[in-house]
Amino acid sequence: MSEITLTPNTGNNLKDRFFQFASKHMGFISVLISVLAILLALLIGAILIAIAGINPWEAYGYLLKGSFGSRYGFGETLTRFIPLLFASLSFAIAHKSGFFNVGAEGQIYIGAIGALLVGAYVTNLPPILHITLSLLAGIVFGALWAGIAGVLKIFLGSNELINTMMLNYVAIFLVEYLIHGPLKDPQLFIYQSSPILDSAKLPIILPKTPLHAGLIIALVVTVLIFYLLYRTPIGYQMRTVGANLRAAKYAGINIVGVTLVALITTGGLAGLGGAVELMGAQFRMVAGFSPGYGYDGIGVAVMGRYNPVGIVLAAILFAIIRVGTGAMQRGAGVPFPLLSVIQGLIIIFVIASGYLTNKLTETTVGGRA
Amino acid sequence: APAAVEPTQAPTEAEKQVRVAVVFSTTIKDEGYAQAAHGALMEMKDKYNLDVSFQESVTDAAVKDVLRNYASEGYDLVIAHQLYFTDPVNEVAAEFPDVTFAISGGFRADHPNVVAVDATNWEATYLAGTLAGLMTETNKLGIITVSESPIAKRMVNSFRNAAQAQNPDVTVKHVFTGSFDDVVKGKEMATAVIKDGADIIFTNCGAGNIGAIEAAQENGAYAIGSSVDLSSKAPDTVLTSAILSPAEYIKIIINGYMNKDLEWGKYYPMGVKAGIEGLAPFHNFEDKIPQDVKDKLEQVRQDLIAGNIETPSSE
Amino acid sequence: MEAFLMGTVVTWLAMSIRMSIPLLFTGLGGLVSQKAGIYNFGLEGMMLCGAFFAYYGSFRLGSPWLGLLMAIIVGALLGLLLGFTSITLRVSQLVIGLGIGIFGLGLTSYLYRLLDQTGTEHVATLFPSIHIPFLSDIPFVGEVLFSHNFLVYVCIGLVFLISWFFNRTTQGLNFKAVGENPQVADTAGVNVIRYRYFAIIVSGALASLGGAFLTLTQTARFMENITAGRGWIALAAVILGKYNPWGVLMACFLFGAADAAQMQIQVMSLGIPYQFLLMTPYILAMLAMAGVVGKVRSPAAMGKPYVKH
Amino acid sequence: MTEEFYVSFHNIRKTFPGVIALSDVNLGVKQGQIHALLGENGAGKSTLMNILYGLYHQDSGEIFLCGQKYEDNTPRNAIEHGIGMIHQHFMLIPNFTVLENLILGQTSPKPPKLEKDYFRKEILKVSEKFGIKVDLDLLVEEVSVGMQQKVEILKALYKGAKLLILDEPTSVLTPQESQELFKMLHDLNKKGTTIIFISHKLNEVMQISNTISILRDGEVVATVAKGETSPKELSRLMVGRDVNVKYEKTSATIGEEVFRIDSISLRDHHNKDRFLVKDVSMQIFKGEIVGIAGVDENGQKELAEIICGLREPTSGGVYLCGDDVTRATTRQLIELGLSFIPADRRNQGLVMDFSIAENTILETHYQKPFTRGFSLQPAVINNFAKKLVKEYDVRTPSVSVPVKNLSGGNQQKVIIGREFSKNTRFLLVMQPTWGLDVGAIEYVHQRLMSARNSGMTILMISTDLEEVRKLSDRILVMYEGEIVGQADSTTSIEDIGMMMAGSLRQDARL
Ligand SMILES: Nc1ncnc2c1ncn2[C@@H]1O[C@H](COP(=O)(O)OP(=O)(O)OP(=O)(O)O)[C@@H](O)[C@H]1O
Ligand SMILES: Nc1ncnc2c1ncn2[C@@H]1O[C@H](COP(=O)(O)OP(=O)(O)OP(=O)(O)O)[C@@H](O)[C@H]1O
Ligand SMILES: [Mg+2]
Ligand SMILES: [Mg+2]
Repeated sequence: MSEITLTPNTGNNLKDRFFQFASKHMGFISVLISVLAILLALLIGAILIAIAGINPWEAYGYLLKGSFGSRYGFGETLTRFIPLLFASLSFAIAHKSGFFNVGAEGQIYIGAIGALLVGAYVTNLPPILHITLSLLAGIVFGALWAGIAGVLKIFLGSNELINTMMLNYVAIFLVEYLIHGPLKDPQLFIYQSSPILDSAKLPIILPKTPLHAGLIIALVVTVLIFYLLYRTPIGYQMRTVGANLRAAKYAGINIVGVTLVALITTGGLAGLGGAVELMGAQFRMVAGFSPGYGYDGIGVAVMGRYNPVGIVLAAILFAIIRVGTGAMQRGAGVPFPLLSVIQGLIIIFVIASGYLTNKLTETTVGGRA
Repeated sequence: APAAVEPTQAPTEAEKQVRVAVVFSTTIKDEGYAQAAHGALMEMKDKYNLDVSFQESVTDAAVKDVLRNYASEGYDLVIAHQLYFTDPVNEVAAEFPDVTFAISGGFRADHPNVVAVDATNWEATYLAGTLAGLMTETNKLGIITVSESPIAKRMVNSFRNAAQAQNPDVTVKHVFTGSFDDVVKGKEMATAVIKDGADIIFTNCGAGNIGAIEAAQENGAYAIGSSVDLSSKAPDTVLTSAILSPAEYIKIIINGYMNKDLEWGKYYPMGVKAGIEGLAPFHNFEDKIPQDVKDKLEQVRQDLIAGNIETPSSE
Repeated sequence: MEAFLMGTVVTWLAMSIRMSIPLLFTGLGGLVSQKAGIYNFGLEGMMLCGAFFAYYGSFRLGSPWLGLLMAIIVGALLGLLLGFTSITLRVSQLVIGLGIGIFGLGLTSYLYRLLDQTGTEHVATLFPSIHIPFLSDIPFVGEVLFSHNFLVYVCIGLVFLISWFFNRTTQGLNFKAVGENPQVADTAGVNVIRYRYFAIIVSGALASLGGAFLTLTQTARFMENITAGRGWIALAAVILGKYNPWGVLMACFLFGAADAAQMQIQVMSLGIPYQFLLMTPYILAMLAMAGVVGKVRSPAAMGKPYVKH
Repeated sequence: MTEEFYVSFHNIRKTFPGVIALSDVNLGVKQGQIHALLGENGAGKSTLMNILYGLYHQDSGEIFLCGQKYEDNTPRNAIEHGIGMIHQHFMLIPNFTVLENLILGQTSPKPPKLEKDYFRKEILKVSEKFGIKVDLDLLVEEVSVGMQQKVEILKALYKGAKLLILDEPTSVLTPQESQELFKMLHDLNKKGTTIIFISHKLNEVMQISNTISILRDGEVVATVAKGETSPKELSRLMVGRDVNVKYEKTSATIGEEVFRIDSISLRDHHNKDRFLVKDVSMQIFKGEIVGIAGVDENGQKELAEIICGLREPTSGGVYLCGDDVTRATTRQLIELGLSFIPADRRNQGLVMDFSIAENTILETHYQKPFTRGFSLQPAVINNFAKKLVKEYDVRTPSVSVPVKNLSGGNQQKVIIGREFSKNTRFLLVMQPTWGLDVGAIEYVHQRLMSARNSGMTILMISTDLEEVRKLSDRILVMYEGEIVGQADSTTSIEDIGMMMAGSLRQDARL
């Protein structure tokens, strides 16, 4: 059998050189392609903005300036980036383990509740300890919440897509109930939880911006997660179960055990995301605590192709969109709905552009090496 | 800081413009609270030739950042139009002592550069309750809100007290839609209450108001709108609306700022007396509503102004 | 008491049906695309666009029929978009679906604002509820079953039609084969790509109809995000219904009935915290999943694009 | 020159991402022939036929059908031109009934209605005519592989095939079934059907075909008339070197008992009074190969799964080196020294998306030296994989290549290497050479023999009777979940075949 790497059978060696270059720098190229896709989406957006009677370049000026052109905007963007990163990690690790978790949103809420209970009601602890315990509480609560769907899947074979989705709604109403009743701040006349104590707050790491130590936690966790997946036996087992359940069984891997670990991780990550958001940014629980971070996380994970660098880049993109579009309305008065239109276009174009990346990967590095 | 350039105005003029920013928690097309305020903002813009900016659908997660941005982008007056933004505004205001803040619909002003203007939220409702109590034939009334809030609770109590003051046999059902956007839920919820016997629905559930009014229309019941005059939605169904004039808060704040006749650092609960609360005109019902009812209403109004009616609890 | 119960039950059932139908239209849309092996995560966005364009057509052109037509066309176009990206470009159906959701929300809200600049009232013409002589007048049954809008009966008709299509026609058989194993279908001479495009376009149109139902029969006005997440519930209903039209019908009715029930219970004001009442439909769905539904076997080629060399 | 041929290929080239499957194929098949296509794994046999059938499309080159240029090759078109193909991997939908599978893609007499009864009649006519009996109302997942193949053939004939392509049809059949198939093919051929027969089993090819073409590395290296060639020549043409197909077997040096099964049974949880495995007992000693012959779906799968701890028997016991392992988990068994080469390498033996290196540690990844403390040791793993690839001569540029990109033979080598390089006390092998070519088969067989000679204890389950007879010291025949007979390499093929078919029970002979 012919074990040759295929170079496209056109004599054109310029093309060949391109393919050779491509096969070496696939990562770079895929990023490049995505960037072009984004530009295309922005171009269409520009036309719409112009139709709305606003100067697109000015508008986009605010997009950049608002998201990282100014010190504050920079900090703000990175602050939004944190929960997005956690949510996407949560989806990614579940995906790798063959589990479809669309429940990050709910797990974020419940995780935050966990952190709140420790952060607001456990008193006089030294900050280090208090913060650690609150974070742990977030992880545990998130894991337990995901665990409901997991146990139902493992023991009753219920479809986790539905259960995680349903649990989102339940979580949000549950939290609303809690802050109306048991966890309501007695000091306040409106329905909010009590704030967490100062000893449980994450420190600001970029003065004069909201950027808090959650960023460091998020980045460290990202590294840990991918280390877990690709450098530890349990991670190996998770990926095996995700990639080929039968083979995993024949190899003597304990499916139930591994799936449980996967669940705890996926739920724990989202829960940790909620805890960090609470302890670093919002400090008290309110009804609209997470503006859809959990759902954005799915997009981030897929767009980032489930690899650490990709996910980080995609999360930054989503954060920029969230923050920058706000600046576009403030500065240039771009109608709010147009911002969603542009966001939608960017997502659709970037994902669609994945086609080119795939094709290129196939024709260069892909196939039988 | 960059000015949001008005194509119509020469930049030189833009320099002198007072810059006002407003933060909304929903979109400005909510057929009520935010929409009215946005309208007022545009009115003020023309009146004082302001340089105006606003941001919609600002989440609790982001509101502080938005406020800080406005403050640091050199806006003179930053207004947050939402009860739940009270704390964030007070927190941010402390960081920007030389920027002026206002909470429209807020309930606390902790700093000299903050003012909180709100309707009592119950006086107009009290009038609505009086009318409902007098008009109901089934002695069953319904009140629909999105979710439970202290405001909502106080309104419900106010509505009930008022109705029962006129007619002790009246019972009031309070139900929730759980969604600001869901017109159909509002409609079905109202239908349920009406089928249960209620003949007048007081609706205060965001976009759901429209649905609730349609439900009343289709089932031959009456509706009382809230916050803005909703009569135009169904002139022969909407008896009146309990005006909380969110528009007025914005006007009071901006006028007060421009004419320096509003004292900052204070909380202004304003009601019937201040003329920002009350019932909308009866429109088509002008002649259908008996004179004695109108007299009763007027008398209650006087009591409210005189402060003879104690504030209902928010529990 | 008797009468009161009767009343409540009737109201509840009638309401349940009204609440279920938008879900059912959209759910059937989800079913059709998934039977052919394509996830349609764009249901919410398509539904929302359906709601707006139905409203717009009815309001601008003065006829609900034209509104209905517009909704169907727009839905089909969105289906085509999802089809092109997932069938031809073979990229993530999941995220494109999410993208369509965000895009749809923005687009409809924006157009609505353009429409709304004049403060004047703009009310769409609704389809009237039908009144079938005799039938509609039967106590109980009459109000529950025969007091509805004709679209309700169209929707039920679609359930019959679709299950007939899948079980009693050759095309239906080929269709299922495409979702089970496209290569087998291909070797049998079935044009996989054509079937899948057909599926996703129909899916878009049906999802859009779900939205149209809201603005052509339930409320005469459009509101930003009027679908309020119904598309996602519909998606859940497809799986809950085990990819079977009648199952989907049951699942949608479960959601509708549960929602209607919690409303009725609120009216009875039993003092249960309303948040718990609001979460009942979702908890019921999970219980149903764990209890009666059990293990769901989804079409084997679900979500897998067909690569032909 | 195209006129004389029924089908002819001219300069066909086909590439897949990174692979040249067919570089330049020229081939002609005459009307009324049984034309065999012979070639190693990955030679391009299936690809060439898939192109003719329209499942793939060639990059360049032309096809002529009955002298006409045959363009736009799609399956539908192929069917209309009377081309039928039985694919290497059956093209049936498991959760459809046989009937539905046959109807698929047909146009109904009264569209759009699905006229099942009409089709049933039509199909029965055809199955009468060609004498192919199948139960139309069973789900495909419920019928045996042999039956599934009959369904495939019936499907092709029903669709009016004048040219019938069979891609490795006998790999799943008993000798008897194979003989029946050949008879059937001869009849069809008499009735005027041209047949293309793909295989890499020389004796079959010699038996059935009248012309033989050999593919190697995506090219036709020769086309010979059967009369003018020999198995030896064919294998040389095929592999490109001499292959010694036969070699003498040293008699086993039997040691102590290593593995024992005491009358285990497994009840079908779908049908309580049916047994998938029924009262099976056996005892295997150090240094011998025991072979289990039998047609597929006669309980071998379940038996193997019980031995591997994937299932618990309803009754009976399993013992490894004296320990009762009836309820042991798979991992425990592996740690006790069980090695297993599963039947379905793509789904059970390997993780297709993983690299070769990752696949070499599937069962041992958590043990030293692959894991130290918390973390895997990539360097160690890679070296191990490199060594293994070298020792078992896996043809690959590097160990980081995903195994899905390896040819079947090389995939099997990865598994064998992995299982042999553990410290094994008992080796369970299923279908060790399924779908492999002579070269690979020879290699695998030698590996098994040398393992056995160096004292390994082996239980081999295979549907390839030749293989069983060639390697086993003792043969057990399994039929409907029971051991129906004992045999050894001296027992005649016919007898064993009859046991496999259930028509002869050994006790009947005694
Ligand atoms: N769909 C595909 N994608 C990528 N490569 C393929 C595909 N199908 C076949 N190949 C490659 O093309 C070459 C020829 O494959 P083919 O299946 O035709 O060989 P074969 O002669 O049928 O082998 P076997 O005897 O194992 O069936 C092999 O290298 C195979 O890996
Ligand atoms: N006692 C038993 N325990 C487990 N599996 C058994 C048992 N008896 C028979 N089996 C067989 O094991 C195989 C796999 O079992 P299972 O029932 O999970 O597959 P299945 O029948 O395809 O499942 P499904 O009913 O979902 O299609 C089937 O062929 C089944 O007949
Ligand atoms: Mg082949
Ligand atoms: Mg089965």
